[in-house]
Amino acid sequence: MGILEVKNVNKRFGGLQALGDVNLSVAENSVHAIIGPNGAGKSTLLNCLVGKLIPDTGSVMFDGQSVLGRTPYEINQMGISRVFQTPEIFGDLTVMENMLIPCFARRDGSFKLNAIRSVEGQADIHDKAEAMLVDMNMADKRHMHAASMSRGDKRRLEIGMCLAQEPRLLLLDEPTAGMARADTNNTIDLLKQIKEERNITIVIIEHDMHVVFSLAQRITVLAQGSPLVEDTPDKIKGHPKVREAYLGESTPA
Amino acid sequence: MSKLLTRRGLLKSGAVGGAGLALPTIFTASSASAFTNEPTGGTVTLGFNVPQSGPYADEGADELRAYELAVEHLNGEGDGGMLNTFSSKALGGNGIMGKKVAYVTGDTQTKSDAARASAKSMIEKDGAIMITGGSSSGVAVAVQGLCQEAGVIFMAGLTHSNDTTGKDKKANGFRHFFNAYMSAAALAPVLEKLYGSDRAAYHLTADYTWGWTQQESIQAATEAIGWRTVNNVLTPLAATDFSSYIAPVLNSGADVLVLNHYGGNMVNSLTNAVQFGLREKQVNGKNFEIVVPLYSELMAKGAGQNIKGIVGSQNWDWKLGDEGTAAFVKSFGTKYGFPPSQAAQTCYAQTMLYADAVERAGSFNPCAVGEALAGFEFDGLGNGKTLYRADDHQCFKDVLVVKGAEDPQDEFHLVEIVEVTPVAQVTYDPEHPMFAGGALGECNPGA
Amino acid sequence: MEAILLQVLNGLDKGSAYALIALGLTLIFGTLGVVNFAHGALFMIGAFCAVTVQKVLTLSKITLDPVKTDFLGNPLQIKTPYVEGWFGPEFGAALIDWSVPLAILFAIPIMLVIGVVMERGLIKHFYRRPHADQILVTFGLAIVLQELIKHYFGANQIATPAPDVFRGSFDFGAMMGMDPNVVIYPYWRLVYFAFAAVIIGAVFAFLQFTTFGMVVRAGMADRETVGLLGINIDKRFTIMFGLAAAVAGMAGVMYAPINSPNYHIGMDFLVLSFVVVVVGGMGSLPGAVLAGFLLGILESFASMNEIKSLIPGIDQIIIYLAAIIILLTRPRGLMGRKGVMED
Amino acid sequence: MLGIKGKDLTLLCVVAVLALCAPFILNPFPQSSAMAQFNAGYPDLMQRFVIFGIFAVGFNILFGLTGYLSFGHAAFLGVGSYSAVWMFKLLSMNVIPAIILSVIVAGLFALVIGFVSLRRSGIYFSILTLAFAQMSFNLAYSVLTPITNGETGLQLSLDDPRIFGTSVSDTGGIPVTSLFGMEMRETSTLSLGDWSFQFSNGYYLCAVLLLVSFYISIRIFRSPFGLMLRAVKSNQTRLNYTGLNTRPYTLAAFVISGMYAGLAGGLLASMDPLAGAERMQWTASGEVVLMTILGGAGTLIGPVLGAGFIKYFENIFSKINDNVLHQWFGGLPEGLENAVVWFTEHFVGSGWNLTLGLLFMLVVTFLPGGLVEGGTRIGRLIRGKSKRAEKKAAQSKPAE
Repeated sequence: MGILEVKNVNKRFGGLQALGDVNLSVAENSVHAIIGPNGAGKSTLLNCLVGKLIPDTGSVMFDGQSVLGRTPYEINQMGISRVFQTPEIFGDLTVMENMLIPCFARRDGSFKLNAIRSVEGQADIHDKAEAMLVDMNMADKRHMHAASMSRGDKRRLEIGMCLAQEPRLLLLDEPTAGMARADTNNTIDLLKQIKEERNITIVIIEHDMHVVFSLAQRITVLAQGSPLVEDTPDKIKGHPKVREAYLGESTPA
Repeated sequence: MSKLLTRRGLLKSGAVGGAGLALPTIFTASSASAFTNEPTGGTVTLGFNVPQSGPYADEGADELRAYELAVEHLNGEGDGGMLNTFSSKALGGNGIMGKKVAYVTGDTQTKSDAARASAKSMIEKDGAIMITGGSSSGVAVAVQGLCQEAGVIFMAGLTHSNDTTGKDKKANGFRHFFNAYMSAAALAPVLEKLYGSDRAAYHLTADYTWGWTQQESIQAATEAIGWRTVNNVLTPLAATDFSSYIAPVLNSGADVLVLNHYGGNMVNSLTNAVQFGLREKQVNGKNFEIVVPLYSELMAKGAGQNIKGIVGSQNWDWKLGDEGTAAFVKSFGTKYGFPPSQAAQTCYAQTMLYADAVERAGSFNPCAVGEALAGFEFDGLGNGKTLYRADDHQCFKDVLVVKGAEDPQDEFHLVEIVEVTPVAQVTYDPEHPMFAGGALGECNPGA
Repeated sequence: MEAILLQVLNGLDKGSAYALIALGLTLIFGTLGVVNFAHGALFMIGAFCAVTVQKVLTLSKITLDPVKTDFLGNPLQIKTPYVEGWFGPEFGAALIDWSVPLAILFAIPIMLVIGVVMERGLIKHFYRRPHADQILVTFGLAIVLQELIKHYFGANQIATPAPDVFRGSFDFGAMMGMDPNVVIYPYWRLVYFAFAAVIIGAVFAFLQFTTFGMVVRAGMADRETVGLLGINIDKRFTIMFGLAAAVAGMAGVMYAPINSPNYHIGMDFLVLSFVVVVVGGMGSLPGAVLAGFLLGILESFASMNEIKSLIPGIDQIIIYLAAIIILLTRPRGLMGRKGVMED
Repeated sequence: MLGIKGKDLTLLCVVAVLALCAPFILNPFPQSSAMAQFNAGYPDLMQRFVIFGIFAVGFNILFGLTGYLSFGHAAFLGVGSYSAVWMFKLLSMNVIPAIILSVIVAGLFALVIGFVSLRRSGIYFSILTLAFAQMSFNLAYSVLTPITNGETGLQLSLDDPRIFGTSVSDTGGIPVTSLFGMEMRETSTLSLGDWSFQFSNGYYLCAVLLLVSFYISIRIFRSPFGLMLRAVKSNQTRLNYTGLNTRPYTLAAFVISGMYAGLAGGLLASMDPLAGAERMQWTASGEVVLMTILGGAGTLIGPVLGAGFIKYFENIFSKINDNVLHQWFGGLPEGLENAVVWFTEHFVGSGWNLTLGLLFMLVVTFLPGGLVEGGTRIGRLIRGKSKRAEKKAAQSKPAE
C-alpha cells in the first residue's frame, strides 16, 4: 500500500477524455516520476491530486484518506505540497518573509488571527525560516524582493517554502522548465540532496529525461490520458512502447 | 476678516485644558463674554453658508450675490436698496450697531454634513455671530440644529419643508421663506378656478422628507376643494429619468399630474412628462394638466419651453410691483445685470431683518435678537406686510401663484404672476398637525 | 398587460442609454484594463456639445425695442439669431430647432480628438500603473473637466430640446388595437433607441469585420503576443480610446433632450455605468450591452406601482440588488472573460 | 517600547507629537495677517483631520495590505454614526457607550457584507461592496427614514427618552455629548500676542483614539496576520497551496477596517451629534479611497496625510471668496488686481474642486507612491544622499 493511491480516475473536458482509468501507486519515501508527451494528461492528473480539479470518477487516497472534495489548502494541510511549473512565490515580499509564511502555516494551521505579536517576536518561527534559508543556500538573499531574483533562485525558494511545511508528499510540476542548464543541474542536485536528507515522498512531472533519469526510482508513462507502463528507469529506457510513444523513435521493423 | 484677538469655539466654561500648562499668558476663560462670538472689535462677522458645488451651485451663487449686496447696503455703500423702503428705520447704513459688517462664505455642498462642517468653521474659526443661507430643507434643519447648540442665530435661506418651522423648529432659527403648507393653501383656490373642482390628481413625489411634506400638504388642500387623489408614487432622489413613473399616468384615470420635485428632479420629471405629450392629451373629457407646486426661476430656465402654462407657487417674484421689490430689483439688477431670484430676495431680506433686530435689541446677544425678531411686523422688504410669528419663527406674508409664460419677452419673464394670495389665506395654527411634534425650546446664547 | 408592455418599452429605452454608455466604458475599462473614472465626464462633454451648438446657433444680433422695456426700465433688447439673418427666418429657425441632431456631426470629431489627446497625454502613462493610480488620475481629470464646464456654463441645467417634429408621443396601444393613450411612447425616445441600436451595431461590426477590429480583439485577448507579431497595438488602442470617447459623446448628445444636461450629469451616470460593465462581465462587449438592457428593464419593472406596493423602496435599490445577485450566481458577470481584472 | 521598535516607534512618536501639538502647528499665521485664512487650527477641522485619518488608516488595513479595493466603506462609517446618535438618544450622552456600540455595529455590518462580497475578487468585489453601500444610502435616505431621519439626518431632540441623564439640559437646551462629564465641545483658548490657539476636549479625545488606532495598525502591519494579508495581495495561489485559507484572512481584515470606519463614524457623531445619509454615499466611499491612494496606499502614515490633505482643501479653500482675494491682492494696480483675482477665483471658493482635481492628477503623475513618496524624496534631498540605486531595487515591481 503506497502513501498515494490513485484508482480508476477519469476526467473529461467536454468531448475530450483527459484522464482515462488512471491507476497509480506511489511508495512512501520514493521518487516517482510521471512522464508523457504534451497533452498526455500529466498536469490534469496533478491538479486532481491537489484539489484544483475533481475527477469525474475514481478515488485519490493519501495516507489512507481521500483527498477528493477537499480544497487545495485542506489537502496541503494533510501533508501535500506542490511546486509549480512557473514558480509561484510572493513576489512583493522579501525572501525571508516568503519563508516565514509556510512556517506559520505549519504551526498555526489554515487560519489564525495572530494580529498583535510581531513577526520578529516569534523566535521559533524565525529560527526555523532562517535555518531553511541556510539549507537552501539563500541566507544572503534574505532581504531581497523575491520577484527580483533569477528563475533558478525563485525555484529554489519555492522548493524551500514547500519543505518548510515538512510535507510528506512533494509534487513537482516540471521543476526545471525554462531553466538554463546550470540552473537545471543545481535543481537536480538540490532535489537529490532533499531525497537523501529528508523522509519525503516526491512525485515529479518532467519533460527533461536527464532530470527524470537522474532522480526517479519509478516512472509512470502517460499517453493520451492513460498509463502506458510503470517501471524502473532502466526498464523504461529500453521499453519499445515508450520509445515509440514518448521518445519519438519508431520501433525497428 | 475680523481681527479679534480672542475667539472661542463652542465653549461652555472655564479653562480646563489649560490648567496644567504653566504658560505665561492668559487663557481666555470663556465666561468673559456673555454669548458666543460676541463682537469686540470694529467689525461684526456674518456667515453666508450657501451651496457652491453640486446641483444647486447657481442658486447658491445668487444667494451670495444678494448677501454681498446686503452687506454693501448695511455698510452704507451702494444705493441702499430695500433699506430705504423697510418699515423699520433702525438701520442707518453705518453697519450694525456701528460695527462694520464683514462676512465669510462657505460651501454647503447641499449635504447636511458638509453644511454643518462649514457652519462650524465659520463659528469656531471666523467668529461668525449669525449663519444664513442654504438651498434645501435637509441642510436648513441640520444647520439650524447646530446654531441652536452653538448659540448663534440662524436665518434660513431657501427651505420649503414644513419641518423647518414645524417639528424641527428651534429658538435660534428663523425662516423668511414660505413652506409647503402655504404653497398648497395658495394653490388650491387657483387650481379650482383654473381646472374646476372635479379633478383626479396623480402625485409623483421625491422620496425624502421635503417631498413627503409637500405632497401631504397639496393632497390635503386639493382634496378640500373636491379633487380626488388617484395615486402617490415616490420616486428615488437619484432618479434622472422619470419615464417609467410617468408612463402609467395617462392610463390611471388621473387628469392632473402633481410633481412634488425640486431642482434637477423637477426639471427632469417635467421635461419627461411634456415629452410624453401629456399636456396635449384629453382625459375624462378634460385637458390633462401638470402642476409644479414649488417653482424657482432657475428651474424654469432648466426646463425651458416645457414650463409653458404650468402652475406653481413662489415666495416672491421680481415682477411684483411694490416699492421694496422695485428698489431691490433696481440695485441688484444694476450691480449684476439681471433680476434677482426668490432665493436672492429671501437671503437679502433675512440679512436686513437680522441687522435690524440687532439694532432694535441693542445687542448682538442671540436671545435679545430672537426676542426682537419674534412677533416682529414689518413691510417694505418685497412681500408686503409680513409677520415673524413668535410661536414658530415662521414669516407670514402673501404667497404668489405663478404660471409658465406662453410667450416670454425675454429670459427673465419665464413665469408670470397669476395671483397674489393674501396672507390670511395661508396662515395656519402653530399646532396644525402638519407642524406639530416639535418645540422651539429656550434660546441659547452659547456662553 | 398594458402596464407590462409599457415598462418593457421604458426598459428598452433606459437600457439603450445604459448600454451605450457602458459600451464606451467597456472598450476602455473592460478591454484596455484602464479604470476610467473620467468616462462619465466624456458623456457629459458630449451633452455639452449639444448645448454649445445650440448656443452658437442662437448667437444673436441685438436691437432695441422702441416700446417695451426690460426689468430695469431700459429699452428691451430684441435678440435675432444671426442664422436667421443669414439664411432667412425660416431656415434659420429650423437650424436652431435641429441643433441637437446637428450637434452629432460636431461632437464626433471633437470627442475623437478629446479621446486621443486624453490617451496620448495622460492615460498612456498609466497602463502599467496599479488600478488605484488609474482611479486617482482619471477621477482628478473628471473633476477638472466638470469644474471647467461648470465655470463656463453654470451649474444649472440647460434646456436642450429635441426638434419640434419629435415632440409628443407615439401611440403603440392604438396601433395594436388597444384603447388610445394606454401604451404611448415619446418619439424622441424611439429615436434614441434606434440611434443606440445603430451605434452598438456599428461598433460590433467594426470590431468584427475589419482588420483593425480583428487586431484589436486579438490584442485584447493577448497583448504581448500581438506585440510580438510586430503589430503596433498601442496605436490601435489609442484609436480605440478615441472611439470610446466618441461613443460616449454621441450618447451624451442624444441624451440632452431627454434630460437637460448640467455639469454633473456624468457623475450621475458614472457609478451606474461601472455597475453595468461589471455585471456584463469584464472584457465582454456583448455582456455590457446585455447588462445595460437587462438592468434598464429591471429598473422599469421595479418602478411599477404594483411592485412598489409589494416591496416599498425596491426601485431605489433594484439595480444594485440585481448586480449583487448576478455577481454571486455568475462569478464573472454575465459574459466575463477569465482573468480580466480579477486581482 | 510598546512592542514596536525602530522606525515604527519613531513614526508613532512623530504622529503623537503632531497630534498633540496640532492646535499650534495648524495655526501658524497671526490672526490679523492675510494668511490667517490658511489657518486650520480650529476644533471642527482638527477633529475632522483626525477622524478621517482613523477612517483612512482602517481602510488601508484592507486595501493597502490585501489589495482588495472596497468601494463601500462609507456604509460602515454611516452605520457607526447612526448607532452612536441612537445611543445618545436612548442611553446617555456619554460618548463611551456610543463609540463602543458604533464599532460593534459597524463590525457586524462589515461581517455580513464582507462575507458575501469576499466571494469575489478584483473589480467584482469592488462592485459588490459599492452595491451594498449604495443600497444602504438609498434606503437610509428614503424608506428607512424612521430610523435614519432621511434627508435631514438623525439628530437629537428635546424629547429623547434618555435612560441615563435628562432629555433637556438645565438651560433648556439639548444636553451635550461628554466623556464622564467632560464636555466634548468645551474649548479653551490660549492667546499669545496675535496668535490664538484653541484646545478642544473633543479634539484630544479624537487624537488619543487616532494614536491608539495608529498603534494597533502598526502592530497589525508587523504581525503574522499582516504578513498573511500582504501575501494575499501578492499571490493567492501560493497562499492556498501553502495550506492557508485566504477567506478568513480577508474577512478579518475587512471586519477590522469596517470597525475602524465605525469608530470614525461614532467619533463624528460624538463631536457633533448628527448622522446624515450622505455619509454612506458612493462619493464618501470614493473619498476614503482617494485619501488612501493620495497619501500612499500600503504605507502606515500615508492615509493620514491623504485625509488631512483632502479635508484641508474642502474646508479651507472653499472659504476663500473674491472679497478675500481682493484683500490679498489689494496692493496691486487695479487692472492687474482684477486679472489676478479673476484667475485665482477659478481655484478657490466655489472652484475648490478644480484645485483638488488638478492636485490629484499632479500627485499621482509625479509621485507614484503618493504624498509619502514626496516626503521621502524631500527627506533624501535634505540628507543629500543619492540612494537612487537602492530605491530602484526596492521599488521594482514583480514582472510576473
